[in-house]
Amino acid sequence: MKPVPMQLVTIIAAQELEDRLLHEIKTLGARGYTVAQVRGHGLHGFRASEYEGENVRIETIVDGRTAERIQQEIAHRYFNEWAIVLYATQVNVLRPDRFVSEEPVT
Amino acid sequence: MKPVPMQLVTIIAAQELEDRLLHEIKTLGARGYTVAQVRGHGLHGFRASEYEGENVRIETIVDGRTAERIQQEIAHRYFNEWAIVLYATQVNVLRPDRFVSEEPVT
Amino acid sequence: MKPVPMQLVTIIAAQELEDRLLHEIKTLGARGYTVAQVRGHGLHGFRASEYEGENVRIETIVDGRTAERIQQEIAHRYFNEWAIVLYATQVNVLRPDRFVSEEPVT
Amino acid sequence: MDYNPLASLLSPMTLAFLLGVAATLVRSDLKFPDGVPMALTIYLLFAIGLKGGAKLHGIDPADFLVPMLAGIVLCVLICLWTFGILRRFGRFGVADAAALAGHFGSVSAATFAASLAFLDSLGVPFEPFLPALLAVMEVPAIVLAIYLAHRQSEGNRQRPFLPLLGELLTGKSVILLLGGMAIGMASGPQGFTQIAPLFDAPFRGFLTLFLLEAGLVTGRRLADLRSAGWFLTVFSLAMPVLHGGLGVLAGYWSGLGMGGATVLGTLAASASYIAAPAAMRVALPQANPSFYLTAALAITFPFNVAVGIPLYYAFSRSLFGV
Amino acid sequence: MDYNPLASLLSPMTLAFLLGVAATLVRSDLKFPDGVPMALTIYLLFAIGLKGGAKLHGIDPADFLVPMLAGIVLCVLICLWTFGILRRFGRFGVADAAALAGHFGSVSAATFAASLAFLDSLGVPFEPFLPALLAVMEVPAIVLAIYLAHRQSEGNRQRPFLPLLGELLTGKSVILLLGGMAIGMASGPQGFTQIAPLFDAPFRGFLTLFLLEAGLVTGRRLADLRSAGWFLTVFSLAMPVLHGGLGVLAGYWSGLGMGGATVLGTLAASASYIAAPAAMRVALPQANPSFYLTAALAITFPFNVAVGIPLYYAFSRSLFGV
Amino acid sequence: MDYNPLASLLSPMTLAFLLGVAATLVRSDLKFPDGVPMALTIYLLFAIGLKGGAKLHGIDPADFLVPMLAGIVLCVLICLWTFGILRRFGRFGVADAAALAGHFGSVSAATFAASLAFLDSLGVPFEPFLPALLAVMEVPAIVLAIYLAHRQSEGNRQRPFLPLLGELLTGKSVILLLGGMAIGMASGPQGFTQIAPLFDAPFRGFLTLFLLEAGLVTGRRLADLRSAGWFLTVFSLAMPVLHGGLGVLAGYWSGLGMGGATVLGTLAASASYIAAPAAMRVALPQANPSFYLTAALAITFPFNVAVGIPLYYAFSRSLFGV
Ligand SMILES: Nc1ncnc2c1ncn2[C@@H]1O[C@H](COP(=O)(O)O)[C@@H](O)[C@H]1O
Ligand SMILES: Nc1ncnc2c1ncn2[C@@H]1O[C@H](COP(=O)(O)O)[C@@H](O)[C@H]1O
Ligand SMILES: Nc1ncnc2c1ncn2[C@@H]1O[C@H](COP(=O)(O)O)[C@@H](O)[C@H]1O
Ligand code: NA
Ligand code: NA
Ligand code: NA
Repeated sequence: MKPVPMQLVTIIAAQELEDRLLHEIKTLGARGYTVAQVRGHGLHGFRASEYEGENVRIETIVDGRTAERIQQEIAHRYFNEWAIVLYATQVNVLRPDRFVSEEPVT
Repeated sequence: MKPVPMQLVTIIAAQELEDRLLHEIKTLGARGYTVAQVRGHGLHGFRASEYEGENVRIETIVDGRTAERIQQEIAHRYFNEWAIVLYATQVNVLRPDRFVSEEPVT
Repeated sequence: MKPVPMQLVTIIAAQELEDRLLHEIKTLGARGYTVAQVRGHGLHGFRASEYEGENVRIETIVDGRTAERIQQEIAHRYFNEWAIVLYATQVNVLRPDRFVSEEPVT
Repeated sequence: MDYNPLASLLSPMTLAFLLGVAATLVRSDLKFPDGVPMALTIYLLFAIGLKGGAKLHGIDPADFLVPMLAGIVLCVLICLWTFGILRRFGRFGVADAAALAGHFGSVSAATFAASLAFLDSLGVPFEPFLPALLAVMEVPAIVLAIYLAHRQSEGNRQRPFLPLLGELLTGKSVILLLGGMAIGMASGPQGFTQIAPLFDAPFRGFLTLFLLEAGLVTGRRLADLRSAGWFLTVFSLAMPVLHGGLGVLAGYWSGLGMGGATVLGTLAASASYIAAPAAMRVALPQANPSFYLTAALAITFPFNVAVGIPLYYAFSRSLFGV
Repeated sequence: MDYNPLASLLSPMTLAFLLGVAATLVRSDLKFPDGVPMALTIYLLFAIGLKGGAKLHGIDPADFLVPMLAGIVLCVLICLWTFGILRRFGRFGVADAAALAGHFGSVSAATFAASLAFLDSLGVPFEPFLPALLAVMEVPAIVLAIYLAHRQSEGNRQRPFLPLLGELLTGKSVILLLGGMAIGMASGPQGFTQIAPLFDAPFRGFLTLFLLEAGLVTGRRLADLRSAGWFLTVFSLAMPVLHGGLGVLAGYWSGLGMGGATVLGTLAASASYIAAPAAMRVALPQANPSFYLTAALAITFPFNVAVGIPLYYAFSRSLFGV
Repeated sequence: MDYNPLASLLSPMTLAFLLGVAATLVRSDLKFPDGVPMALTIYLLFAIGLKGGAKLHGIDPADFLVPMLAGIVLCVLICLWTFGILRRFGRFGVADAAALAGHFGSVSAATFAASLAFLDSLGVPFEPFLPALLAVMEVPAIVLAIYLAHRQSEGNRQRPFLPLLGELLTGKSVILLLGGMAIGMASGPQGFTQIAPLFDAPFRGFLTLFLLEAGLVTGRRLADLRSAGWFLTVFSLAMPVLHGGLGVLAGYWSGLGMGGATVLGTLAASASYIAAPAAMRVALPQANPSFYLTAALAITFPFNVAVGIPLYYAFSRSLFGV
């Protein structure tokens, strides 16, 4: 098998947003994701206890076009109000088709 | 010190596979690894509770050749039956020799 | 919005170092960070229980110059004595200015 | 009945809280593992509900309708005037003032538990339905505060209001308190006996652990006091005294006993630091958490536990002429 | 002895489970922190073992040899016929049918604990060695099911069978149950007294918390009922009744008392949802977890706790002519 | 008083530890969730402190000044001679020898708790201030060991010494033990009664769980025994016997009773495996954790729990002429 480049989109956000964000990325074409519990600090202060709320890191491997759509949509809908950090990394995977979105780009 | 490119191989798999996968990557030349508890969703459904089992994310920084060997071996032995996601990212490290496999490529 | 390349610096280290390392990277210009609890194995043996101590993975997105400064400083101050792994990855972000260091390079 | 106000300060609960604060101040590495604070919260809320429910068996609902109404009205009023004061005199922005008003109008389960433990240790009886009071007084002010913020902001990206209300009414504290009460009521005193060795006897021990952890968090927050400013500091000490007095009066008028009036005073004086922060994070993300967390957790909460509760109790005693 | 079947439905245990389901259905954010469910599982298994072991002191092994054999035979038979039924009538693939058969042939510790709590609350006595029954009935059907799947699949990548058996026999439930019994037996009633304030008195309280959490997970699984299909739904309700009846009979014939027979019926009727899913994930990764988790956790488990146990008890009563 | 040394081996505590070791050896998947071991540690330390403090009420400080001094002197001496022996005869490097000396000179709270449980089960009385002994004997040897390593190493990157001392004196075990004692003392026996159902009655049950987990970790460490070498193995078995004997003598001379002397012996014989490893990781990162963890956790700890405590007790009995 030969490695093929894909995009790994990472979202760091308040745990309260988890369900909504997962719903968004699924709708936008992600076929899987991985979630980890993290704490953090940023422009909106600390998020490191039960009272302050914690963060989640959501990672999804998608094709380039879906990555772009996810980034634009999340930015559009959440950046103004929410403490969200979002970035994309190029990674190499062996079975590209398991990550490619099934839906047509609309 | 000058940054040198290395490969970061990431494996996301069922927690039950952890011991076996760590053994594999050590045998294949990895000299260290980092493991985090994660939950996830993919082609094999949810993995997000005690009953469904959780996932682990295993990360190991290795030289390019070892990275390829790890990817090929894991793909060969696990892809058919198991819920595994595997990818490689290029990263820059300062002390490359601490990551380079000691064993000759066989 | 257009994605702009930034550096994601990742530090894996003993949990006992967390406070000091966070202080360092903030002083060096990082404007935010994300921390996750991990376990690991490397040249200094296992770190996977309460007695052995656990590791943390600290991630911070910064501009290239700050990334270099962080890498050099941490290497200089910690590499000799401590079990630390440090690497940088190129990532694409949408709002670059939120990550760019405010302080002048001294 | 001989009453020594110092005894409250010297209860293991209060002292554990102070130990937590002290540990942070001397930079101890003492830290509860992730998940333990939440597990303790779940235990406390569920235990409060179960115990209250088990005692409700055979009580006339009419008995607690009036106190409940009184409690809700109080919450609404507190929310309105704290919002006004913070806007006008504190010069806070709409979002920050609303978030703070929601916290002070809502209630704190840990403070409630501390007041029950306080009365228990003095042997003062209180009504079994007080947990229901805790449950119904949690949500109204939060909803009102969010509404106030939304009305006054011209933002076009407001979240629709109804789903938000749904989220609040199904929040974990409401579910655990009301669910626990329903279970306690349905299974009766006999059912509760089966689970009392976990939910009754060790309750104060768990509360002690919870307060130790709350002390650790409070200690970290104390550093933010400066950024909170002197206005918010004074506000967070003075308002509880006012609200506590009003709460005791409301309890007296609505037919509660001396113990119940003390608890209603405590509830009115308390500021939520579990349900309200969670709600504000979602509904008013633009509000600065430093303000409401520092006020509710680092000032009002310890004040109530150490000074407030004995104060409201003393007032209640004099009101009831004991 | 007056027996009211409704009392079981109204026990705090059952109600906590329902509260959990309800909380998920109204989309509450109530969620136990990571690690807490596993910690509760460890506690329950270890406590069951310790308590059983402490009571074994001075009991003739011959007394429980026959019930144990009966239990194992029952598990094997259940596994075989459920596999056949699911293959032939349910049209399930080999892996899915085998995984399901392993779950129904194995046993559920939580259901077992609920049946003991049920009998306790009625004051019905039962044999002290029942936890050993729970332990020995867990593994056989799982092993058999995996063997069935391996035999019928032509895959060349099968995992060798022996290490798998080793993994099962050293699984955490077997270790905690048998290890707990050994400790309880070796240290005797006197040793158990020292630890009873943790492992005996609050047991039902912890079980209540465990069931609350199980309810939360079940609620999430209910959405999968549709994908499970009507066949599996009916199957998961009907088979427990059949197995429960057979288990009570087997208990009767093998010399157990009315309480013990009820428990053996419960064990037979129950479907494993801790040991079996863990084993199937490793041994039959190609089986769809949605089927077995939904069947065991979302259908059979609540059915047994709410309806099944009282049913098997009623049957046992009539059999023993009480 | 009839004393059977086997009873200690057959206590639920010891047996749970052995079960943990056995579970690892048979490669069981039994594992406590992250955070639970730390939660148990916090509970044990705080409970020890609270209970001791509550009993201190009305005790003359002069009574425990001499035993405390004796304890500290013992710790310092143990640290010095173990360092010498490990350097000269064991041929260990400076950092490794110092780290090990710090572990053996410090004390283990779990071993201490096991010795109290042991005495309790025999009905042997002991002094209420023993937890204070545990607290003051923890830090001195660790500090001394770090000082020894720093003095003998020519490294230029040494961490300044004072902040390090601060970190040690505010470590979680010191805070919980001394803080717990202060709370117990201030709130008195009456305050302790309120929280005893959590911090007193179930103490041995929680200790049993803690030891089960310690057994799991020990089992994993046993594989490292080979790399530790025979010298360290013999050392970790022989030194406790010597230190235990000296501790009992020191207790006798400093005015403790038979129970107290047994506990001082146990403390001297024990090797820290919570505070010391944490300190050494930070202060002596160049020392190999395999040495100190294997010695303290996998050899000395189980030896003391199973064999050492009864031995020191027997010695104390003969010394006191019982
Ligand atoms: N520069 C950064 N690098 C890594 N993570 C960050 C950074 N800035 C913010 N974060 C994470 O994103 C969350 C929200 O960021 P903020 O909106 O800046 O408060 C923080 O709590 C951190 O977990
Ligand atoms: N596209 C994806 N991006 C990130 N993580 C994934 C993705 N697909 C699957 N995963 C992770 O890999 C695990 C197994 O994947 P699967 O075999 O697709 O069920 C899932 O539980 C996720 O944690
Ligand atoms: N090659 C590697 N890849 C990923 N993580 C590593 C690697 N080597 C070490 N680590 C992590 O860094 C920590 C310290 O490394 P070390 O100094 O090699 O013991 C380990 O406990 C691991 O968590
Ligand atoms: Na209030
Ligand atoms: Na069964
Ligand atoms: Na010692």
